[in-house]
Order: sequence, then C-alpha cells, then structure tokens
Amino acid sequence: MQLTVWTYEAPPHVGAMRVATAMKGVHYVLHAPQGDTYADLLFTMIARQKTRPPVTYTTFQARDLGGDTADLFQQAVSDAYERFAPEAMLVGASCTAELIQDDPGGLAEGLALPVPVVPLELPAYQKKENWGAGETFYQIVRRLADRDIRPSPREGRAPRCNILGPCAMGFRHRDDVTEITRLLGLMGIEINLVAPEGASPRDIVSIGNADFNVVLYPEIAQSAAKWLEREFNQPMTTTVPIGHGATTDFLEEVAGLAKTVVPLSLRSEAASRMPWYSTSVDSHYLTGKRVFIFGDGTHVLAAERIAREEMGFDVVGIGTYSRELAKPIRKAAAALGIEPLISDDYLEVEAAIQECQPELVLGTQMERHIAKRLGIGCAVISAPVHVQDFPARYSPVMGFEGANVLFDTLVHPLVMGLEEHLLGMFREDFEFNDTAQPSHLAAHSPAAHMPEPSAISVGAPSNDDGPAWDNDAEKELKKIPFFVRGKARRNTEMFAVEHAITTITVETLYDAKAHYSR
Amino acid sequence: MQLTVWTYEAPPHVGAMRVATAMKGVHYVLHAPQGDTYADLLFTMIARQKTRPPVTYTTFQARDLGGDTADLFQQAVSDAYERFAPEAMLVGASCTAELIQDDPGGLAEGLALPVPVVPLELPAYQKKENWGAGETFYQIVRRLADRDIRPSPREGRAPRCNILGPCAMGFRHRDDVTEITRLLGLMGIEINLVAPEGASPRDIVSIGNADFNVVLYPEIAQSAAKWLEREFNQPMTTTVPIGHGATTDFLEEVAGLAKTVVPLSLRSEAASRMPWYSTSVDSHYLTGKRVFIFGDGTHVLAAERIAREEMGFDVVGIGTYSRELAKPIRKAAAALGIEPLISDDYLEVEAAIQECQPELVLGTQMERHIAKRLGIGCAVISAPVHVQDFPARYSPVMGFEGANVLFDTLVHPLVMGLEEHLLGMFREDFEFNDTAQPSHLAAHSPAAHMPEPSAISVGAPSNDDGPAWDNDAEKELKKIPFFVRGKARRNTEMFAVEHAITTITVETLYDAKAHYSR
Amino acid sequence: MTQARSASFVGNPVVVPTASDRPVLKERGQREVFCGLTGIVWLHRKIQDAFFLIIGSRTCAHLMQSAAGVMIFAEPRFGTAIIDERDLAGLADANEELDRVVERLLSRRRDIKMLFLVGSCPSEVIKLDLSRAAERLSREYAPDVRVLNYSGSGIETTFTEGEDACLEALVPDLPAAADDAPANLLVVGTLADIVEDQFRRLFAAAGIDQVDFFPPRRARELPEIGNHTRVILAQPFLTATVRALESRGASLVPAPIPLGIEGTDAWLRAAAGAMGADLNQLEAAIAPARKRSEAAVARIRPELEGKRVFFMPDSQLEIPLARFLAREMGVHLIEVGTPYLNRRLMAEELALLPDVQLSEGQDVERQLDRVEAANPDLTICGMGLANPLEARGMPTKWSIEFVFTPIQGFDQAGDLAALFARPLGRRGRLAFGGEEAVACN
Amino acid sequence: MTQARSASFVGNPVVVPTASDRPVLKERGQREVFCGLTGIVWLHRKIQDAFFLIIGSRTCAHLMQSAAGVMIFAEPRFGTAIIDERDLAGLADANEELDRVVERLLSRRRDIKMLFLVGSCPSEVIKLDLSRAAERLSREYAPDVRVLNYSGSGIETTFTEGEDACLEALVPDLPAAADDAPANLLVVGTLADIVEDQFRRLFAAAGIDQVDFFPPRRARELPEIGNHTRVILAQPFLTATVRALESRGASLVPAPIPLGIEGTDAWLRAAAGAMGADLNQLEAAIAPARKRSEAAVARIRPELEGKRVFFMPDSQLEIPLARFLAREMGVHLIEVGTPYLNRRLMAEELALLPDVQLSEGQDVERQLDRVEAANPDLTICGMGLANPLEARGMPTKWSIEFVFTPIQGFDQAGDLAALFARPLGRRGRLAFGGEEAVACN
Repeated sequence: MQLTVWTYEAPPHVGAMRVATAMKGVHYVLHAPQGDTYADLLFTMIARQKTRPPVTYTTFQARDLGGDTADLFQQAVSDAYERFAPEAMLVGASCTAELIQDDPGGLAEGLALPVPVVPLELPAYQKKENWGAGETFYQIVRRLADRDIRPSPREGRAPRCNILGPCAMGFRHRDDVTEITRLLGLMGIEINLVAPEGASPRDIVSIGNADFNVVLYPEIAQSAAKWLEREFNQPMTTTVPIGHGATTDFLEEVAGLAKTVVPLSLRSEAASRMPWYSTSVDSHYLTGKRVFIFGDGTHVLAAERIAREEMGFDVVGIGTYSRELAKPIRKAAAALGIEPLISDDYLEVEAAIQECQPELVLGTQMERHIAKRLGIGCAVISAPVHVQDFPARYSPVMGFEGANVLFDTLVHPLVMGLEEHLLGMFREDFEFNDTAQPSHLAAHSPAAHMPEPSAISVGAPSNDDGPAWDNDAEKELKKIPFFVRGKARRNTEMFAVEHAITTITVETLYDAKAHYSR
Repeated sequence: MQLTVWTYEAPPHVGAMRVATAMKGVHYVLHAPQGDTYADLLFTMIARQKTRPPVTYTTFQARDLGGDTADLFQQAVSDAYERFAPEAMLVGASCTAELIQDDPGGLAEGLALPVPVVPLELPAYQKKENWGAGETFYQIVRRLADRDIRPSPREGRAPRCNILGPCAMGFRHRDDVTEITRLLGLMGIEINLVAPEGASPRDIVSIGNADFNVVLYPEIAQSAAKWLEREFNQPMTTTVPIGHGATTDFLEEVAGLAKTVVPLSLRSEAASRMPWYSTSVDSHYLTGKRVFIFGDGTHVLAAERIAREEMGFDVVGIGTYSRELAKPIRKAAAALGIEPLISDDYLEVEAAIQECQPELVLGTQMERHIAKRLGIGCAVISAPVHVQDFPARYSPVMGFEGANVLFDTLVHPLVMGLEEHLLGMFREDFEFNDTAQPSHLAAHSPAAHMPEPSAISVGAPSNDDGPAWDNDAEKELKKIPFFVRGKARRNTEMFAVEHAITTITVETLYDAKAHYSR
Repeated sequence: MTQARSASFVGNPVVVPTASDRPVLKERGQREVFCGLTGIVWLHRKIQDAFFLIIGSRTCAHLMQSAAGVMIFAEPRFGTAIIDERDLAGLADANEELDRVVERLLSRRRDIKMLFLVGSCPSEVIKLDLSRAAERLSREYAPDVRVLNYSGSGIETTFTEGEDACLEALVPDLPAAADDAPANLLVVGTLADIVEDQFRRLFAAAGIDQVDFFPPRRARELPEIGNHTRVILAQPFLTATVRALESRGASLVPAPIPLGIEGTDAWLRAAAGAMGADLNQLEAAIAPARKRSEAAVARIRPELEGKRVFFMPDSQLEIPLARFLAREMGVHLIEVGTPYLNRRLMAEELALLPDVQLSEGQDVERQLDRVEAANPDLTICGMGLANPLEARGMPTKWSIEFVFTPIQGFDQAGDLAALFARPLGRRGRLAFGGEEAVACN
Repeated sequence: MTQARSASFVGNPVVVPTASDRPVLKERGQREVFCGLTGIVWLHRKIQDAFFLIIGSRTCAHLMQSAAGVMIFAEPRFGTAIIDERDLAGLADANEELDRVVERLLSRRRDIKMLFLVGSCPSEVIKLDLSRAAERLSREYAPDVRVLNYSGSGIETTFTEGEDACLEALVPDLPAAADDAPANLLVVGTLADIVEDQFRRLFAAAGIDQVDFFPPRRARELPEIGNHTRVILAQPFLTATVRALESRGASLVPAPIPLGIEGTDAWLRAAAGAMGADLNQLEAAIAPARKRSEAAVARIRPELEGKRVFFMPDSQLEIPLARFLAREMGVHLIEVGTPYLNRRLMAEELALLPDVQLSEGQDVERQLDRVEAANPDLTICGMGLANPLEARGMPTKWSIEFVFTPIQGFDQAGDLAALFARPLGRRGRLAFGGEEAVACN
C-alpha cells in the first residue's frame, strides 16, 4: 500500500478512455462499478468537451457480485453496439472488475459482433494512465493497420507523415497539434493522419500510407511507433519539439526523414521570440536562477533543456513520475551532476523540493501546491491536467509559438529584475516586508506568511537537526529578500555542516556567502 | 495643478514618438532637455524594441537658456538629417521647450531640407499622449497623402483597405494587427497599408489607393480617417473588433464597405471559443459578478459589451481617462443606468472603485494597484502599458483569438465556481480564512491581510460616517467569504441608510440580503 | 413582530393531488453517479480535525482529486492507501501495510483527532476487514486519535450515501445522555456553519436551547443521545444514520427537509412541536426571517414560473428540491429521479410533491433519451452530464451544488431560488447560444 | 585572526601609470541620461517617512512612473503636482495651487514627516520659487512636517546629482554638534541598509562607535555635525553636499569609494585614520571579511579577466567601478565616460585608475559610433540604450543597477564582480545569440 495525497496519474483504464475519446467511431465498454463513471467529467468538465466520452460502464453493484456480472457485461456490450454503432469497440475492466475476473475480451468475442473488438488487458494494480493510453493505442494500431497499405514512390509527390500521440485530456495537445501541423505545412509535408486524436478506425487502417511517423508524446505513441517501424519500415522522430532549440532540431530531423530541407525562416532565431526575449537585457536577472523540474518524462526533458539553454537557469533538481522515461531522465541528471527523483510519491517530491530550496519550480498542478506552501514561484509545464490547462486561447508548448508561451510561463512567477534589486537594497522599508510579491501579480503575499499549513508536512524544518542559528545571524538572514532567503539559509547550513560549525553566527553567514559566491 | 500619483497618459510628444517609432524612414527632432530622453526606454525596454526610437533630443541645459537654444535646435535637425537620412522629418517641442518658445517648425523650415518636414504643435500643458499620437498621424497623412491616387475600379479585383491606428507601444497592437489581417485575408480583402505601424512616408503617399479604412484605434486614427473620408471619399469602419460579438459585427461592417459577404466559418459561434466556454456549465458562476471597468475609451467600450453580453457580468462602474471618447462612454453608462467616471485623476478612480466594491476590476496597470490594495481581482484590458503587456506569445485582444484571450484574462483573477461554494459553505474551516486565494493562483493571499497600505488613502473606510455595525453583525459579516463580503457590507449599509437604521444588527444584514436578493 | 400566524404556507402554493404510495418508475441500467467516497469532499471540511483515509485503488485516489481537486485550496484532509499488486498477491500483509501507512500519516500530521478508514470497491471485493483494523488502531492510538471505519464503495453506496455511512459509523461514539436528561433536539446532516448558526438563533428565540448538530464541527464535540433525543433531518439521505440513532433510543421527528420557505417553516414547527415549545413564541421568532424570505423568493419567482425542469437522480435531494420548485416557484416538473427512495423519510415530502413522474435508480442512456424528448428548460444532473446537455442548448445545473451551498432555512431560500434561476438568466444575458452544437475542440 | 597585515592590496593589482591631471575627452551634444528627479526612486525608499512632491509637467510624472514603475510594489512615496495651462496663463496662483495640493496630500497621508518640494525643468524655466514655498509650508505644518526643497531638473542635474541636491538641501537641518563633542564619522551617500549594518559592525570592532550615515533611514534621525565631523563618501556624486557639509565645519576624508576589496580596504583605513583609531585593531577587525571576499572575487575573476569594457556616462559611479574592474578583475577598459568629473572628490580614484580614455559629458551618437567600432565585451549604459546594443550582439549592463544594488564593502565585492560577469555568463549559457539582429516585432 502506498499513502497518496495526490496522484500523478489516473488508473490505466482512464488512459484507454483518453484514446477512445480522442478517436472517432470507437466505443469502449468498461466493466466497472458506478463510481468509475466520474471519469466522464474529466472530459466534459475539465476539458469542456461537448459530448460524453464514448464509454459504457456496466456499473455492477454488490448484489450483482453473486454471479451475473458476466451476463451484465455481455448485455452492456450488445446494447452499446446497438445504440452507438461504432466502427470498432474496445472492451476491458477497471480495478474492481479486474478482481472479479470476468474476462471481458472473451465475453465480447462470444458475441461475434460484426466490427473489430479490441480487448484491453490493463493491470490496474501495476500500471497507470499513460501506460494504459500507450498500450491501448498500440493494440488498436496493431489490430487495425492494413499491412498491405504502403506509400507510393516518393517521386513527384510531397513527403507524408503521421502525427502520433495527441490524445484527449492531454496537456496542451489540442494546440500542439495545430502548431506542429502548421510547421510541417511550411516544410511542405503532408499529414497522412493524426492519431489517436481525430482518427477513426478506418483512418488507422491506412496508417501505412505515410513515409514516417512524427512522435509527439512518446508516453502514448512510442509502442505503436516502434511497432510501425518494425513492421512497416516507417522511421520515427525522436526529438520532441518543445522549446526553440528542440523545435529547430526536430525540424532538421523531420527534414532528414522527409528528404527535404528546412526553410530559412524556420531556421532563424526570429522564428520564435524566445531567443531575443531571453537575450534582452531585461532577462539578465534570470541568469542562474535555481530551478527544480518535475513532471512527466517528455515535458521534464524538454523543460530541462529550455531552462538551461534558453532561459539561463541553473537546474538544481530534476525528476519524473514516468517510470517509463526514467532512463533519459537519469542521463540528463547525470549530465547535471545531480540525483534524479524517479517517484510518483507526492510526499517524496515535496520533501525533495523543500530540501532543494529552489527559486522556481517547473512542475505539475501538484507541485503548484507544494510551491505555494513553501512560498516559491511555480510554473506548470506538465500533466496531470487541470481546467486551467484547457484555456480558450491558443496555448501550445510545442513549436515556435510554444517556445513563446513557455518564455512567458516561466518568467511569470518570478520577481522582476529591478524589483529584485530594490527589495535587496532596502530591506528595512516597511512596505518591503515579506508580503511584497512580484508587482505584476495581483493581490498576493507569499504563503510563508499564511498560517502554518495543516498539510501532511514533510517533517522537520531544515535546521532541526542541523547547526543552530544565533540571534544576530537569524536577524541578518531576515535582511535577505524572501525570494533568495531559502537558498541563503540552505547554503549557510551546508557550509556550517561541512566546517563542523554548530552555531551559525553572522560571520558564518558571510563566510558561506563568499564560499558559494556566484 | 493636479496632484498625481500615477498618470494614465504620457505627454503628447510621447504620442508623436510612438508614431515616429512605428513608422519607417521618419525621424523626429524634439526640442527637449536631457531628462526627456527617458522616453527611449519605453520602446527599448518596455516593448523590447531592437533599435532606438528615431528621435533626436536637443538636450539643452540651463546654461543654454541665455539665447542659443534656437541654434542648438537647428544644428540638431541638420545633424539628424545628415546622420539618419530620413524620408520625412517631424519637429516639435516637449513641455520645457514649449515654455521657451523657439518655434521648431519655423526653425526647421529655415533649413530648407530636401525632405518633407512636418511641424508638430502639441500643447504639453493641455493635451496628452493619445491626442498627440492622433494629431501627429493626422498631420503626417495630411501632409504626405497624394490626392491624385485613388483606387482603380472595383471590377475584377479584390477589395482593398487600409488598417489605421496600430502604433508603437500600443496595448497589444502588435498581435491585433496580425489577427485582423488574418481575418481580412479570410474575407478576401487586400491590405493597401497598415499605418502608422510599419508604414514609410512613401507608403502614406498612396494611402488613397484603398477602397476604405479599417480604424482599429479611434484615439489614434480617427482624425486622419475622418479627413480621408472627407477628402478621399474613403469610408471607415466604426466597430472596434474586440470581443466575439464585436468581431462579428466588424466583419459584417467590413463586408458592407467591401461589397462582399462574410464567410460562414467567420459567422459561426465556433469562430472563437468564447461562446462555448462562456455558455458551458463551468462558467455559470460568472453570472452577475459585479465588475468595474476603467481604461482608455476604446477598450472600455469593448470590455463593457463583452462583460455584459459575453461573460454575463453586471457592469456596476464604468469610466475612462480618454476625454476624447467621453461621449460614447456616457451613452454606455446611461444604458446601464449608472454614472460614468470621466477622469484622469488616479485618486478619484481609486475612490470610485472603493465606493463601488466590485468583485472584479477590468482596468489598467494602475487599477491593478488599486485592486491589489482592496483585495479585489483585476484583469488588465487597456493601456498604459507595462512590460507584461508585451508578452512573447501571441496575445491579441482583437478578433476571434482576441476573444479567446479575453475570456481567459477575465476569468483568471476569479475564484472558481466550486471553490466559491466550498468557501461559502465552511467559513469556519481554519484553512478557509481570508488568506485562501483562488487555488489556481500561486502562493498568495489578498491584500486585505497585508499591513495597512501606506498609500495616499482615499479617506475614510466605508462605514465611518454611515451606520455602525454591532458586534454580532460584524461577526456574521465575517462569515461571508471575502470575495463577496465587500458587496454585502455595502448593500447592508445602503439598506440601513435608506431605512434610517443607525445600528446594523444581524437582522439588518439579512433584511438587506433579502432586499437585494439576486 | 408578535402577531401569531397559522402554519399555513403563504407563498404561492400549487395545490395538487399527492400520495405517499405514488407510482415510481424503477430503472436498472448504467448509473451515472458518484460513489459514496465523494461525501468526503464536504465531510473533511465539516469535521475539521478528522482525516479520511480511503483504502482503495488508484481509481479512488483519482476520483477524489478529480471530483474535489478543483475545489481544494490547501492540502486536503483525506488521502488514499493505494492497494497494489503485492497486497493482492499476498506478498504483503494488508494489515501490516495499513498500520505502516497510518503510522506515517499520523506521525506527520499530529492535528488529527479522528481517523476514518474508508472502504472502497476493491477493499470490499477482497473483503478487507476495516472494522477490525479500526478497532486495533483505535486501541493503539488512544487517547489521541479515535479510529473509525465505514464503506464509501460504489458497489454499495451512491454519492450522498457516503455521508450516511460515515454518520452511522459515528453514532456508537455518541455519549449516552442520562435517563433524566432534558429533551434535546438533534439536527442531523451536514449544514453550512452559517446555517447552523441561524437555526440555533431561531431555536433560541423560540425558547429551545437544547440543540445539537450532527456531524459536529470538531470530532470530539459529539452530542449526547438518549431516549429524550428528538432527531430531525437537515438532509434527506440518512437512512442508516436514522436507524442507528433510533437504536440508541432517539425518536425521529417527521418533517419535510428545511428547503424553501414552506419546508423551513414546517421543519421548524415540527422541531418546536417535538420539543414542546410554545408555538406562539416560535411564530414570533421566525416571522421576520420568513417575511423577508418571501420577498426575496418572490423577486426570483417570475424567472422560474412555468419553466419545465428535469431532475436526474444524484444526491437524493431531488424530491425536496422539486417540491420547492413546484410549490414555491411555480415550476412544471417533468421527471424527478432519485437514486434511492426511502418512503418513510420522504413521507412528508411526498405528501407535498405534486403529481409528477418519479423515477428510482437509473438507465442513463434511456433517461437521456427522455431528457432529449422533453427538451426541458432546466436539467439538474451530475457533473459529467452537464456540458453535453449545455452543448445541445439545454441549460443545466450541477446537482452537487445543492450539497455544497448553504440553501437551507429562510435566509437562504432566495439563494436557493437564485441557484435554479442562474442558468436560465445566464442564457438570457449571453448573446450566444442560438447555434446548434458545433465541435470547437 | 589577530595577525596584523600591511595595508598593501592583496588582489591581483594591475600596475599602471596614473595621474590626477590626466586628459579627458570633453563632449557636448545629445545626452542620453536621466535627470535628477530619478534619484527619488531610491531616496523615497531610503528615507521612509519622507515624501517627494515634484512640481512639474506630465513628462516628469511619466518619467517617474516609467523609470520606477516596474520596480514599485506598493504605492510610491512620491507624486507630481502637474502644472497646467491655468497655472501658466496666470489664471491660477501657483502658490495657492501648491498649497492646495500639499494640503490634499498631507491630509490623506499623515505618516509623512518630511516633504521635499522638488523642482523640475518647467518649474525652473517659469522661475517658481520653491524655497519660499517650502519655508511657508514648513511654518504652516510645523512641527508635524518639515518641508524642504531642491531641484531635480534636467537642465541642471543629471541622474545621481538629484541625490546630491536632496542631501545638500538637508544639510542645513543637521543639528550642530557641541564644540567639545567627540569626533564623529559621517558616511555620506545612500547605502543599502544591510551594508550600513556591516560597516557599523566593522567600525565598532575597530573601536569607532561615533558613526552616522547620511541620508538617515528616518527623516528625524539627522546626525549632528560640527568641526569634529569627519565626512567620508560612500558615493562619488556628492559635490554640492560635500561643499555644504564643509561649510558646516566638517572636514572631508580623502578616500576612494568603498567598491571592491581594494576600495573598501582603503576607505576603511582612511576612515579609521581620520578617527584616530588603532590600525592594528582595525586590521584585526576587517581581516576576516577581506579574506573571504578575496576568495569570492577570485572565483569570478576568470570570467572577466582580459574582457574589454566600455562605460557610457550615467551615474558618476563609472570611475570607481572602472578602477575596480581594471585593478581587481583584470579588465581592459576601452573608455570610461562620466557625466561630470569632480577632480577633487575623484582624486584618490583617479590615482588608482589605469591609463584609459576618460570622457566627460556626452554626444551620444558619436559615443555609440565608438562603441560600435570598439565592439566591447561589455558596455555599461543607461536603460534606453541597452537593448539596441544587445540586439547587435553586444552584452550590456544597466548602470542604474549599481545604484540599486548593495555592492559596497567586502562582503558585497563578490556580488559586484558577479554583476559584471552575469551578462557575459548569460551569453555563454544561452544557445542563442549567434545571429545578427533580425526584427522580430
């Protein structure tokens, strides 16, 4: 058992729902009790979709457990087929139904429906949402793709690709697809299909018609794309186009696969505003800000590169809840010389951030809670999604406009450069107390001054078992602006421990400051 | 003399600078002391422009005042002409030079430069920035437009328009132009020129080549457009396309002028996400929120319609600092049955907002300060601009994407619907104290709990000379969530005054609540 | 305001035939409702020093954060002990695992005074004995933390039945009143703090001081119970709790739910009657609030009068709400669904409810067919169903809002009416909505 | 740490010929600098109970909010009385208008203890007599509010000269020290609070307790002044203030500005010498801080060594900063501009400064031509000029940052070095910047 306050991923059957809902002409019959119908609101409320997900739940009850749950399931499949007339069906079980072992696949097969029925085995006590989505998409492609359909010879036609990965309830997938489609259009590349989002089973049949696959979200599309590479000889992209540099690299990779060249305008630094905005003197203050990055594997890897190469931050913490992408995250962490955090335990993430005392967190909605509690700024860069992640406006994180969006997103939580200076200069000013927040944020003060949170706390404050601060040193520390005080406290304590100092004085504080200068 | 804490508009010569900087091939010589060079940073720092504004300042000093400031000016004009070789020049004085009465126009004329020189008379102690921009643009058009250039007959060609008004340092002008150009493109309309932004004097010469004028910012373009209507028979648009409905109306107006029809896709409610997002059940809580709107005339008029028709708010206060647009604002206020506030006195605006106790302010960066002090949410919808108003990402407020942007912008500061409910339900919860802010905003608490601001306060709290609250009534009031408490307090006090009640009890509170129900 | 008045309702009563044995359409099919776990969303706010630990799957954890996540400011006072493979395969001893999780939780969070172990579908199916675990842990953590258990599983409970199960679990902990204790009034069912305060004031003004509310705001402030306890329901969904309270000697005061003016008036009178209070004094006490509420409600009535309303089954509040709409707002009811109908607890409500199609249980697809066919002016439904109906031009109201909003009592009658009027008013305000649904994603 | 050390500088001294009568390129042309009003941006934060009321035009008000606006959290403690047509046309009596504005201000803001009437270009040109107005108002509001005046006009003052004018105006208010008062040390020029605290500690450790800072943090905490007062400058731009202090009997302690290790060391020694302190005790007091600052500065030096730096004239801090860069960081100076060169106050600095092109005054176009030609590794310049240079691939540093940042003293020497290194380091970090400027707007 794992104690969970927040969970980063839904159970795997929700991943399957995301694929079913993204597609057209698919219906999913899920063997599940009534409570599991909550998942509909993810789509209709959080993502404001206009139609219910194409999912039928058997909603068996305790009294059904005697023995007729299998009949109930078969009846539900028949009824759903009648009512919705899908081109293909998915069948499976949620966590509770998995325990009663009714074999949805076998039961559905027994009905001999005249459409393909894809049985899904998604072990609910082992796997999670993204795996569920990836497995579902893979099973659909494997079952439906027509192996006889291959692209015609390249001469005399435009190169053609599939865009794989975009899905319902995905973090900014809606706008990422628009942005990438636009860029591919400017490259003269045709789109054979986008899947799962918007694709029908019929579309999937002719997936082989493309020259190569663009994999936008490896968590969802990688299994299917690897299978297509193996079985259809379709090569795939490996760069995820998040950030200015990654977008440039992605376009080069695409050009290689498409045997074409990237137009000059898309190779220019003016292709997004990120290069200029980040170079501009107003952004100098961003240099060396200590950031902690946590989220899904794809977005964390991208954010790490952006933070370092495009914002000029210092990445002081990195981690992911995507165990599937632990390997590249470990590699990135090794290059940074830090320990990665591969965990889906919210409490562990909270402890790591508190220990790290970053100036900015790039994370998920969950890290937003943590950062709020610690009085640190946070920008959301990854699922799990929230209603705020489906804005009305165009908000991709991919492509060049995505780089623009990310620049604004990452800068927003920070105190602006000249404000920093004034805050540092006149700490005694009675208006410059710790409740003074970035002036561009409305009516706020940092959580540091809120009543002590009643959360499951991550235990001892940082100096409980470390060196003690004498009075003058504590006072001197308070003269440091709140947005760097955590770092100063941490550095001083580290310095004290290293030098076996048990009582921190004003001198220790300045010795540590000099020691860690820069 | 007027006591000013913040000013809504710069002096008129900054308006002229905005036009000069927007255009290509223009140089402006400004008779002004060195301090006035600060204005360069508006463009290079706030708007992050990559080049200095094309402005030469004479930077005369006290010791020059004896008599050679006129020579200094002539020298500056000659030098600037030599160095920058502009196609046309503007000359004028800032506030200080106006007092020494050197006649920049006459002095420049005396130099007999081989390019058009437009003298600007911008009375600094009378007029302000927008007027200065409008006057400058009008003088330029008047001076440069070739009256012999008229459009060819309409048969066999696309309709053609000028887009007038976009300017340097304009609130979202950069992206508004992109959005409107895109929409006009979808309508099959050609753009003859966009001005001032991006236009050279040469372009202005052939301004007569368009069938009609699209006036995006009346403050800046109206004088010129009216002159063109009179002298060139070019009709002009009168609808400013901010908001979904106004964009639809604008396109219809354009279609009328262009003698064409609006394509179906641009007439659909799906042309922006505003209609669906605002209709969706998640937005029901927006209904009847009391908003106060203040800013420039154009954006306030647009925001008023959006607030009412597209967000479902109640507009309880409206005003502008644009005296030029006082008339339509008065009309809008009359339709709402409220008194408009036509003022550029920040302290007066502050008092009006405090009196009104709205739940949301739509205003400028200045009202953001006010709202922060009062603990009210605020969305910025109008100039004066701030570095935050030049984001990296695409952020128009015009057209359909502008409607999307505005939906997000207006919703962002508010507590979300279900949060409202929980806050109202369990006021006693120790975590639900008044520091609990919208959960989607990071690390904040409302200013209400910050140390009493040391600002120039707008005087007495609302109940100083009104009825007194007894203890129990005060306690009961505190049980009302902070985001509606101001309104409850105000309503109760109004009710008490109307009913000649001197001491407010719990019963008065509920009598007032029933009285104002809805 | 001492003028005595008769108890007759003074709004705009709609006189219709009523009967408590009226026919009900019983449906069985796909249900689209939350499970009982969702009750934690408000219970963890109401009982401020309690923590709710669900023993369940990742689905349970995800349900909680999805249903409640958008409403949570600070850290929630609930969590999930997620059962994993090792627990199922018997590689880990479930009780040891649970002990470990509880220890981690309590050592980090010392403000917890009461811990509920909440059963779920998986824990029920694998027959995890949470009551024994609760007993064991309660012994271990006594006297600091009391540990109780109940089931919020979706195979046994529907939405608000979670509160019923939670309160039922609390009943054995209520201290026994002395045999000679004076009569006390126990108001049962979660109310907003402000509404409790109002009722307490009204009862006090009517001379009734022995009033307790259940659940209490703090876990250790449990009211006494005994033969002289009069139970009156503030919420309709408390079947098991009433049974448990009766088994402790309390007696139920028959009354409608205090929604709307009529409901509140009758409820207060029933309570006062049961407590032997002076009805003239009661009338004097409540007349001002009732009078102003009439004005407030009357102002909104024109917006709802004659409108056609459909209730999907969700919170069991459907019948009292429908009764209010029909009798006080002049609404025409198309269908009133309820997930479960307790005829005894609903007897006074059913007596007031006009003749209308009642349905119990659900077959969501067929019910939506009926909604579509009826094209109501307003449909009250669950969160997952609302936007698809809105997109088809049919205004909706989330049923969950009636659980989360202070709507009971005179001074909230106007708010209650406004809640229903708001979706209709919004359509009127907006310049949109004329178009058929067009996919915009 | 009692080991005595010689005063010789221990960094990496760059030995160069120096002379105090070195040649200076004097330029006259367009100046691109702030006027003296801008000093209010930091002065209104430093003197917390003072308010600065500019008597000027809309331009003055706009300058203040543009230059300071992005840095202001709460309401500023400054404002502008905007002169309008009526004032100019004589329709309104300027003094009456001013009285009205001041009354409105003071009645709304009762925490003001000192009010500065600040003259501007327009008020100077129309010859508004603010000193008489200040006297009159001071009488009227005595004893609550002291009213003073100075000019921050751009026809007379450049940027930091506003602070000079403000402090000069304050000098007559300094209480006279008794003739037999002990010697006191007066540190003049705005410092960050934390730096003042550090210096105070160091002086105390060296046995010097009679230390005052000017300006003070509160308007009424004015230090005494007299014949025994030793004035030492923390900022270089205080020509008029020094003159005024000297006229009150104080004597100036010649010293470099306390920037960098060398500057701080010499400054502390000069102060200690003037106060007759024991230099061994001083050495013991300052050695630890100096030692750690050497380590901090050495860590950053490699990033700056050999880099070519150009100073545009702006704050008058250019010469001390250039001296630090050249002597402690091994920087190659291309040109050091200053808006005004006070050879007396800068004598110790000039003696240390390597041979370099000095310029005084400005012709901004020609100077930018020189920047372009030299293509420096770093250009220190005003806010309006920075981004156009950055866009051409030339890293810049805002000169105003050196006024707003705690950079003085040993413990800030590393921060000072880091300020210069940051723009260069940023270029190194970013994957951009290889391309020539391309318009992206």
